[in-house]
Amino acid sequence: MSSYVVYVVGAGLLLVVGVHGALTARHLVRLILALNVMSGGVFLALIAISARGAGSAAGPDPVPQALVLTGIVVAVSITAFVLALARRIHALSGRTSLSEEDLE
Amino acid sequence: MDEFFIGVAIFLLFTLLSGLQRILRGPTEADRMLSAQLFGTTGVAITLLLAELTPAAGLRDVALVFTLLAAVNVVAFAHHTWRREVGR
Amino acid sequence: MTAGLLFDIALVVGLTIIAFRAIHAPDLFVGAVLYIVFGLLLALVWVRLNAPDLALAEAAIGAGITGAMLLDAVRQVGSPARRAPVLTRIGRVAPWAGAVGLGAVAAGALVTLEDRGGTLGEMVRGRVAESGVDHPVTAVLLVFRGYDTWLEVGVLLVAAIAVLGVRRTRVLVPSEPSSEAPPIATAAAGVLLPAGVLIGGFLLWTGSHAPGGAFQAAAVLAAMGILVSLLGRPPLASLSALRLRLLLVCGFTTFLAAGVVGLLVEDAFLRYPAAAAGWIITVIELAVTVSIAASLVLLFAGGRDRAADEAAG
Amino acid sequence: MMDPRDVLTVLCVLLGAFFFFAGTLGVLRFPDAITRLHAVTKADNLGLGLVVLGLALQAASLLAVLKLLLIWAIALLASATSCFLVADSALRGQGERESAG
Repeated sequence: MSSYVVYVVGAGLLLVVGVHGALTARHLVRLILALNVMSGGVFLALIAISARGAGSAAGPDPVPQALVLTGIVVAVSITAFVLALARRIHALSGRTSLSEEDLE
Repeated sequence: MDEFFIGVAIFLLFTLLSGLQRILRGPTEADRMLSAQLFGTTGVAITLLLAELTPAAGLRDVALVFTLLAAVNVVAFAHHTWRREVGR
Repeated sequence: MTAGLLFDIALVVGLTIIAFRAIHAPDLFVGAVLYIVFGLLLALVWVRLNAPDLALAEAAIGAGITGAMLLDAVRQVGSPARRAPVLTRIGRVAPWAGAVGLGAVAAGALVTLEDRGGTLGEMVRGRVAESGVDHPVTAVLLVFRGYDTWLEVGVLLVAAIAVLGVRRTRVLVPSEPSSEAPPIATAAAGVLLPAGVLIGGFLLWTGSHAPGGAFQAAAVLAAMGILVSLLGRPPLASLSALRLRLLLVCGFTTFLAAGVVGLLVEDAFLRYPAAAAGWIITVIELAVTVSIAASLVLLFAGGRDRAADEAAG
Repeated sequence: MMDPRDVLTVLCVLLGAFFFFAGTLGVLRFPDAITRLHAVTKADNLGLGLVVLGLALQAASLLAVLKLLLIWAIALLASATSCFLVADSALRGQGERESAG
């Protein structure tokens, strides 16, 4: 077993936790947490692949690194937008989820 | 020396993970926040130890950014105590 | 088993447990705190994988700015609504089945993925000298795949506009009411702020030849802006609406202008004339840093709708 | 025979790790938020300081030593402030809000 396997399995686990969270959570804040965990898993997979093999002594492949870097910034933009939406929805209707009956 | 550094890093990681208990149990918000603070400092130490393992530049800057950002989080936690607001 | 592998396993197990507990924490405040810890551990993963650029961004954005946004937001919308009813067995099992299936397929495909070598990274490292900067990640971001980065700055701009759009108030950055931040906090900020601005500037400068660059620098600067706004002085509130808009769009438009210059001089969008490449990249990076930092501060401060806060209070 | 500098590094880092351990123990075992804060802030910054000292002995350049010391200085300032803010919030009752965990 190598670190590569550990991190790729870790990426899979984060994906599982994130997808499960996104399917079951109703509260908007939980949803955005789940989405961030999912994207963390995807980022981890990309970097784990690029950190192995030839030429990795100088650090992971710079192309996926650049992709993940932009991904991190996109993730924070989406998080901010969803949180602003959640605040507005809460202020207007008192609800914290998108479903009709306000369940957690 | 490398094995020693990673050994200490593992030890610190385990103390960090056992500190999780306090975040989960609370009971107060202050308890949870102070545990997160502990995690921040421990994370800085782990980063510095891991930075010794590779010749790559820039890992110490990560520790620098960690320390700086930990303060911002605590202020985000505490600022409601001095924000005068209706109804709270 | 080597010590390094033990560290990796502990890190991945901790990361997974924290992620799960964060999403399903009964109290969303706990979820926010756990998410900060998640970002911290993810930054440690990037350190382990020898990707300091990502570790810097994750420490500043993932753990720092996102954490502050969540802590602030759960004060308003964190109150748990009624608990969901107990689900049927299918309702409980189906999400797990779907998620585990997806994760297993993804992890399985990656574990068995052959390492064929011949990556884009080798091409990048081979030709980094042509780009005008010495750090390969910066070269990819601003030269080899400048298109992506340009549009990404656009995404941030759109997000800032969208956040402003869903608020009730028409003021760009609402000013805080008179605040009584403890003197200790303002005094500490008096030291942390210049240090933060210095570190941000350092990261921008060092990005041309070592890990760092516009994104990381902007994130650190934005965190300082958020600190100031939490202490009761929104950093952008004193700017006129026009100046604020200029700050927000200058990164996007400078990038666009550089692209057009490339189109006119070199016959290709975003291809910089070799002689001036270093200078053009520096100017783009400066403008992009300013814009990203301003957008991030606005994403934080703009989302905090005071009128809504009070209505909800 | 180890280089005396390496011996010092090992000693400092080990002592630092001990203080981190003590801090975590305090956070887990002390009875309330204020005493736990005390454990975190004191033990951790001493621990970080010792780790920084140990690693500074290994540093290749003066600049690296200065950066390490800067990290510690910022950590000291930030955590002293954080300690005050968390304690303040706890004492004002807001942080005492029991939250189900």
